[in-house]
Amino acid sequence: QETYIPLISKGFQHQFWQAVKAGADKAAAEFGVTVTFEGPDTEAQVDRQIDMLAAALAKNPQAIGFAALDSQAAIPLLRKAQEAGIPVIAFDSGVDSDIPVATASTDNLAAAALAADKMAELIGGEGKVALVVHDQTSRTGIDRRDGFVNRVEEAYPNIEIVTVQYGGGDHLQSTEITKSILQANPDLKGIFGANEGSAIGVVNGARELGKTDLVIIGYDSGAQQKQAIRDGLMAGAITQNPVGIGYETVAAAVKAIKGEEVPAAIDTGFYWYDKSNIDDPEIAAVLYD
Amino acid sequence: MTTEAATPAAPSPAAARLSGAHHRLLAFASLIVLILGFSLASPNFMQTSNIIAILQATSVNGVLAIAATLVIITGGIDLSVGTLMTFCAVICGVVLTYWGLPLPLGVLGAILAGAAAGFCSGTFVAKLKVPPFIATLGMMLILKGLSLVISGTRPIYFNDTPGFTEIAQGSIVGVLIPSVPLPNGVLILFLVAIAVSFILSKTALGRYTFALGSNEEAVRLSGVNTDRWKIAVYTLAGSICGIAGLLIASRLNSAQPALGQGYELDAIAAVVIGGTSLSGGRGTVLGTLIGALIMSVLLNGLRILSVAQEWQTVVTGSIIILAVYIDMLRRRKL
Amino acid sequence: MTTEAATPAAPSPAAARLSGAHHRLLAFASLIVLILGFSLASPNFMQTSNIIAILQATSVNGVLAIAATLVIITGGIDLSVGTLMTFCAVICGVVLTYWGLPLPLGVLGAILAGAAAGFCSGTFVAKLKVPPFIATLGMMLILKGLSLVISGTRPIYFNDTPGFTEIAQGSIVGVLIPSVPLPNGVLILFLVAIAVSFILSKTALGRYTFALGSNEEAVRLSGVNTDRWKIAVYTLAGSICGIAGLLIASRLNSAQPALGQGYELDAIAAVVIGGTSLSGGRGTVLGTLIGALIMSVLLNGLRILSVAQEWQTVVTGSIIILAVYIDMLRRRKL
Amino acid sequence: MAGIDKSFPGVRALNGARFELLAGEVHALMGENGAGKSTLMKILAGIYQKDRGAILIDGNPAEIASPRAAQALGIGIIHQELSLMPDLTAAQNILIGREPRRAGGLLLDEAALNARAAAILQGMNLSLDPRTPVHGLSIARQQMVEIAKALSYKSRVLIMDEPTAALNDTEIAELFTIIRKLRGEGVGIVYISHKMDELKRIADRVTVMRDSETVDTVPAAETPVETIISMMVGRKLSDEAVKVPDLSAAEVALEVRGLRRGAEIRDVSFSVRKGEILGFAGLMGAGRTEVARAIFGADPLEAGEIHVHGRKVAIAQPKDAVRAGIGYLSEDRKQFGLATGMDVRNNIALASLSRFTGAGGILRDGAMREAAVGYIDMLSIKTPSDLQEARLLSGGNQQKVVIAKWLLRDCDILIFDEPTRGIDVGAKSEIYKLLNSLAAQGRAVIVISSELPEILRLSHRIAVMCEGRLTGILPAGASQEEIMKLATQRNGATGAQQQMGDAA
Ligand SMILES: Nc1ncnc2c1ncn2[C@@H]1O[C@H](COP(=O)(O)OP(=O)(O)OP(=O)(O)O)[C@@H](O)[C@H]1O
Ligand SMILES: Nc1ncnc2c1ncn2[C@@H]1O[C@H](COP(=O)(O)OP(=O)(O)OP(=O)(O)O)[C@@H](O)[C@H]1O
Ligand SMILES: [Mg+2]
Ligand SMILES: [Mg+2]
Repeated sequence: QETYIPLISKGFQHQFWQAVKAGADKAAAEFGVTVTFEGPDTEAQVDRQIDMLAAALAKNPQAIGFAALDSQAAIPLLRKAQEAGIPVIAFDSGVDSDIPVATASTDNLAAAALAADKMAELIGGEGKVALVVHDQTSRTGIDRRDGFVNRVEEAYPNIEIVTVQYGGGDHLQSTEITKSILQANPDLKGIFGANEGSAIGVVNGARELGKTDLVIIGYDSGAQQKQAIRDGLMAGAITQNPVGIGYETVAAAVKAIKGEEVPAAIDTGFYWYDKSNIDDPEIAAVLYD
Repeated sequence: MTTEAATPAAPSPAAARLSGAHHRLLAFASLIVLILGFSLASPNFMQTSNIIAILQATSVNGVLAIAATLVIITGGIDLSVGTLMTFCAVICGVVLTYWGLPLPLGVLGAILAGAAAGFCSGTFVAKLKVPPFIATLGMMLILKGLSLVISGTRPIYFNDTPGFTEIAQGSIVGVLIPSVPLPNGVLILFLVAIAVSFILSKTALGRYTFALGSNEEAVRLSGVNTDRWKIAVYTLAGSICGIAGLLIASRLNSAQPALGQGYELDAIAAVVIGGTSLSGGRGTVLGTLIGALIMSVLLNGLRILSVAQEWQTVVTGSIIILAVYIDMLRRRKL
Repeated sequence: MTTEAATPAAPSPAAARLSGAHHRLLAFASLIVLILGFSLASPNFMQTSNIIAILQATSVNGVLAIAATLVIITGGIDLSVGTLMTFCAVICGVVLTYWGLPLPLGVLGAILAGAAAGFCSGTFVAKLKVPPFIATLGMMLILKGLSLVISGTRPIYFNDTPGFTEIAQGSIVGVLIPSVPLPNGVLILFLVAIAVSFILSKTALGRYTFALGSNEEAVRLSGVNTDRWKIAVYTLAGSICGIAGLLIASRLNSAQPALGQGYELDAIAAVVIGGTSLSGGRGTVLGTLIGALIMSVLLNGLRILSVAQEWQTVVTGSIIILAVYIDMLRRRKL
Repeated sequence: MAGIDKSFPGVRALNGARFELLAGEVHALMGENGAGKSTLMKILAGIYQKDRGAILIDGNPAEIASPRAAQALGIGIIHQELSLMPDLTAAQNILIGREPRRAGGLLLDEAALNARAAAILQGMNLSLDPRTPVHGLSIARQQMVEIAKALSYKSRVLIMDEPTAALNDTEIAELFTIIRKLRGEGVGIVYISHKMDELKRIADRVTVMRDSETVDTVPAAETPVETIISMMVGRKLSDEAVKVPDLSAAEVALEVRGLRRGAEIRDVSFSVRKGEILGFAGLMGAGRTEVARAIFGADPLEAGEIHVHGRKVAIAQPKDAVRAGIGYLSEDRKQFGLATGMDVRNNIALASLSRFTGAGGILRDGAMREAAVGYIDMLSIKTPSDLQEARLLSGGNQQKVVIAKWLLRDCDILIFDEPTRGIDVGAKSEIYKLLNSLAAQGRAVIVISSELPEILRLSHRIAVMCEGRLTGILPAGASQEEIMKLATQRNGATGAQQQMGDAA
């Protein structure tokens, strides 16, 4: 009988999720299982994700991978899965419950704090910075914002965060937002873009205004972001290991189906990359186009 | 709109009524075809648990679509249903979780918040003569912002209100008839549908809803206070969005303040697929229910068949056009 | 009395025309008030670079709104403008990057793709009699899915086509008049606006666009091939979306396949704020431009003032309602 | 009402107009199209606000700020343009705003509603199921519903703005019975009409308006019709009898064979020669409009052939008909004739736009203007300019705009469905002249009219329809009785003939 593992993610069209999907597909090919990958249009659509989870459960899968938009909302369905003996692997961010047998995720708070450290280093420990974040309410948006802001507040008293604005991860909207921020704060020293779309938007905005002395720190990867780092437009970025997340999720699911022991927490890690190390093999391995 | 016959005198209107019923029966056609198709394609589709999942997935969009139906019959449009739903959920969260008041007050709060917002939209449309598209677009943005402000851009959980999740997720029917574990959310959808059908066909409010959409100027020239009735329709629609807010909050056990935008299109699509005309004057709640069901069956079925997500949207778009085209064909024939 | 009526020398029509011009001038009012307000509130607002930023931010939405204007004047609605724009950008990416063809072919590809999609929407509406809302909703989903499929759910970059970014980001005006570094994107918006204005006021297509929205049945009974003209309008609107696709692709130097949904509401909002009636038969491109500008000025100004995002939406919603209300007041007075 | 002024942008609709109505009289208000009759009455009904002047009711000054205020004062109005809610049933329309309730006022009492409406309709001798949706009714029946609605208010003052424009003689007779009854009950009735014969039959006094002013009020019985007409138009009109040309040698321009569609059109065949005016008579619902629309391609056909100038043509759409040289003037100008939001110029040019299209699809506006102004002159269309929006014209002038559209299109075969509906006597005789000259130019003309005198005066031959069948074609000079016999051939002639006699 064919082993079927649906992955319900937080998104679908974005590069990050496509990289997770690629990792999952890779593992599926390796272990000889079938996976499907689905996610709602935006990270606000908690109920849509629940509907996807419900449809996935109806297909009587052997295991399920789930990246919860809101862990509480999904608990009744997850409990159903548990009752049916379907192991649940959480990925990307955890679920506040003991139902998932394993969690493959990135510590977004710590990763964003690292971005704050790098920002401080690059602007010399003082001055004004701003954030362009993709989402005001989603877990990843909140963690990356808070990770960055809290770190600045704790460790760098001379750095002022002038504004945090949200562009929905939409490249164009983030571009316009960046231009407004730069217009309102001509003396701004740096901007942190909290996901790929935001980071590219920041780069575009700065370039359209001809602002060359801005320190831009991004998050995630993608061809454009890598290019911006090579061209020196972006100082550097944090990357997670989305391919690894996808791969580890499926791998853990396969193990759980077989009844093997799986570690409860699988830290897939995060990395700082810039011009100097972008071509290092271990960095290149976690970057995607 | 069928009116209970007093004397079936002349044959023509009776025939018209018959063909009306006929038509409505036939309107199920697309839905039935979809269901049959998916049942044949996958054994997982026709399971009780999946049918309940489909109905559950219909409940929120169905209630929103019923609210939108009311406004659309008056010849207006309501873009604010999605964010209003969220706003009501947030208000409910404030009442229950932040203020710690008992459950009935939370329910009341959500419905009143919806009615108040609907009243505002209605006033903008009726008194300030702002076109419904703009009035409700503005309200959509205002409510979206207010939901974030009030909630502190953070979900509000209902963990302190035991029983809150029962509103949508419990099953009174299941307690009475254990083999039919119909969730309360679906029951509420049906009750709302019956209530609004009743209002539309039996009350003055319903009569004026159709009259306004049919020829507002004529109604006004007949000495009817059109403004008041229009505001009443928007207010009713708003309070129905309040019910949707309760349903979604109960399903998610939380008020998610960022949710809601984009839901208006799904709701309006359900209304139009259900045969209600965007130019007003005609429409049925039953049609809207079928429209909402078509949309959830489609999505669920494509997921069950593991159609790749990018193709899901292509197929959904095509089938929506096809379903309405077939409906048009049939109507022209009848 | 009849001779008097026919002489064009009578003062009345001249007065009517004057008040029309007057009205259009006054339609700027909300825009002017906004600009003045923001200028006073922040010294950063009225800088050349910011004005150019505002104009540039208007370019994509402005072009989409002009496309939507055409369809709305016929009494229809176009929900597919946003995803059609993306689809055209993706097609352009395929032609230039995947196939490596020269730039003009990419431009042609985007515009033809838009025209083809518009032709489909138009055919659904005119021939299959599917209501525009449903036809374009379906197209919106189909195009969204196809963009993902064609691009392989991956952005397509234009790095191999030097000069592609110049389409929107270069500045021909800036080369000629160095003190006015107007980006080409804005220039293109103005050119599209002028061209569509011309088509609407001077050509048969334009005349039929208004006539269709005014009373389609009367036009059909005048022996006009209404289907053909309607399809032509949708096709033209589609090709304008193709131009918007080029603009956004050039600005982002990439075709982002996931972008576009939600843009339709902004575009339609700009149209309605600009005074075009959703029931068809009237509308101007100038009004739409002003509507689009009002929206970008508002957003830009609020961001410059660092208004918290949740309040930005509240304020935007309120001002949209207010602006249209004031416009209504003025029209009733005139 | 005294010294009433009212201006619209670019139009002085009323200039010191005065009007006086006694209880228990039928007071006819006459005047050319655009004289200001409807405007004056709309002010009385609270729809427009006067700029100046005074309204006295029972000697007391009254401010009528809204339709509701007018209703409260006991003023009811039947609008010239139908003002119904097409998606509601007849009963729901008639009693809108005054629905009977049950369950303590919470619910509508649909049975009582239908019963009350049925009673009102019965009082009008109208066999109409009150539960029929109005959009399914012919205009004539819609007009009857509108009348029923106005009657249901039991007003002291009842304004009837061209109530008979869409009615045939039987219904008009019915309406007059009702009017006489109301007059007997002391209701004051304002009666606006362009049908001169109705004056003598129903009116007690006549007030004539011209160019926004009141000319005079005269007693109806003593004043000759010619005097009233000259008061209206400022000149005398000639009343010529029809001259039938010899057409035996003329080519057949249009021939239809075996048209069929359900019960509406049952095997209709006829032909029209070049230069001939073929009149179509029949009672309401006889199917004349259906035949015309089917020939024109506006509605589909089940069977039948259409030959134009001897060649069979396939007509699936109006565009095919227009290409074959057929023009059709619809009986419902608002719904099917005018692009109401567009200006007069473009409405006139609507069917001929391709003629004004130059290279690159660019319109030659100057030529369009010239053409439009030409027809505005020719048909005496009262409009401030050719750029006025069509919906702002008075009813009769809108009709002229639609006629101008087809004249400009220059078709060989013209079908006019109720061409003089709502048109004043002066213009009517202009239109008759026009139809005659169109025929003299060698065009084939079909005229559908519910006014027998009009049919008799114009037609070279008279086709009569009943219940979807063509029951006969009579030569010019046929008597009204002959026509009515054919028009009621199915049901047996007696009843209708009796009513006809009453009407004559
Ligand atoms: N709302 C309006 N705006 C502008 N002009 C108007 C408006 N209503 C009426 N008019 C003009 O006022 C004049 C008088 O119109 P009115 O409708 O009173 O004429 P009428 O005597 O009823 O004519 P008819 O016999 O054709 O119905 C006409 O020239 C008409 O074009
Ligand atoms: N008594 C009736 N009951 C139901 N429907 C009717 C009745 N009379 C007319 N109709 C409807 O109206 C349609 C056409 O009526 P209409 O009056 O336009 O025909 P007509 O012969 O053109 O009459 P006219 O031109 O004299 O008004 C009919 O085909 C029918 O559908
Ligand atoms: Mg009139
Ligand atoms: Mg007729």
